[in-house]
Amino acid sequence: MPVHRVKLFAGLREAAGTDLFEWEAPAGATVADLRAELTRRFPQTAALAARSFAAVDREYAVDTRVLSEGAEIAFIPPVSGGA
Amino acid sequence: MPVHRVKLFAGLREAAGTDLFEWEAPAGATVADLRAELTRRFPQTAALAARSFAAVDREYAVDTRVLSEGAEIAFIPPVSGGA
Amino acid sequence: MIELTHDPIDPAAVLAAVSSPRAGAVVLFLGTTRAWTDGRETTTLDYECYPEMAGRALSDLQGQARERWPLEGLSIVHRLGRVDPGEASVAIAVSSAHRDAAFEAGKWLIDTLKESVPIWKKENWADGAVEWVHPETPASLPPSAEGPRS
Amino acid sequence: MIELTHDPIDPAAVLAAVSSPRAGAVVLFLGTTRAWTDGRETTTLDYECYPEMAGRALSDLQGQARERWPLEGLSIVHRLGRVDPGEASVAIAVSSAHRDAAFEAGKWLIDTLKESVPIWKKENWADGAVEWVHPETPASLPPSAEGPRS
Repeated sequence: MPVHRVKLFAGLREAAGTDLFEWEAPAGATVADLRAELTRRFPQTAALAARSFAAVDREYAVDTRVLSEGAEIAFIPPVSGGA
Repeated sequence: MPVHRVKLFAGLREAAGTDLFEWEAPAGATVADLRAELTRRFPQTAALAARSFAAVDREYAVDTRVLSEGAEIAFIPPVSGGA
Repeated sequence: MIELTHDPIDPAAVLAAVSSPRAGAVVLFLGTTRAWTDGRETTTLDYECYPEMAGRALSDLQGQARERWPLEGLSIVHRLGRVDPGEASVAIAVSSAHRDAAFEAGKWLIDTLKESVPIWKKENWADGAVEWVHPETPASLPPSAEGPRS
Repeated sequence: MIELTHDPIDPAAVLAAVSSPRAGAVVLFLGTTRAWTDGRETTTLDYECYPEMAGRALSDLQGQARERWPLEGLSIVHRLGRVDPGEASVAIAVSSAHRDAAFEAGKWLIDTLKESVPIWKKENWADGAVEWVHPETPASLPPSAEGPRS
């Protein structure tokens, strides 16, 4: 099974206590499955994870997107640059 | 009869060949009368004078405005500041 | 800061003039004349104004903008005399708690300045021609006037 | 010029980067965090980003803006790391032949940057509290995404 390494940032990183989490995902796992796994592993991220978007290979990805092996994956909590 | 001293600027000044013209106006003369007099005195200003606004005491004035003695009067050809 | 000046405009000074601890947004506009217009080259520009009225008109614009938007700082500087193409002839800076007000006020100020403030530009063309710029006028009096032209 | 930098932003350099003989208008936006919010004081801010994606997102914004408006120059600089309130955390400058395009593009760039570029701000409050800022999110994915969130 592919192992995904997922980057976490800002409040999501602090809630999880790590800037990277790994998940040995079943084939066909989606962004939505990954979010569920993040929340299961780090329950204190639940509220913010629900409001976060995934990025796959540095682009925002929809929740139905299937994770492919070797892709660069991150969770992007609501952004606050620009002021 | 009151003597009005009228300031001219930019293309209007160059067309008239002077930055100031004086007019001994009949009582009750208006901005419109002043424009007619300007055009009569300096026919080469006619086209631009028709497109110019009058200013009385440093504010734009309508054509029906009656000129009062001692007011500061100017003709303002279309402006082109700001770039 | 409201200024009609023969000196080059320093954008840093215009920005500094609107700096405020209560501002979250600053918008600066710089207006310049391009060297080339439809294949014709401008070598220099000359700006003149009706000084007493232009100063008053700029102050009026400042007051009207402050009535319409919650601004912290507002600054308008316009060049007079000889200006080279590419140099800023006008700078407008506004600061506000929020950016919508700053963008709207900045846009309104330059639009209204161009319509109503008695400043004129003379183009000195490379082919030797000299030309005062007097754009087609709107049918009604500029905003600061007492009413529609009869 | 697209830049994510730990150094203070120099507005003059951002303006210089969009200077063009074909530009008649330059619009510069500076965004700052105010020291006081509802009676509460911020002592400092910390900005972080997802560097690889933020750089790409800013380049995408630049490309999209150039498709939508006829721009001559476009520059975006965002601070990272420690920033004091009142210092600019972001600067956006655009230049264009005409001012409408410059104002519209400047406004669109800061609006879209704030919605979509992966940069985050941490408020270090004077009362000792520390807080990542994660605004309420819109229901749909940011503009650069492939489609609406399921």
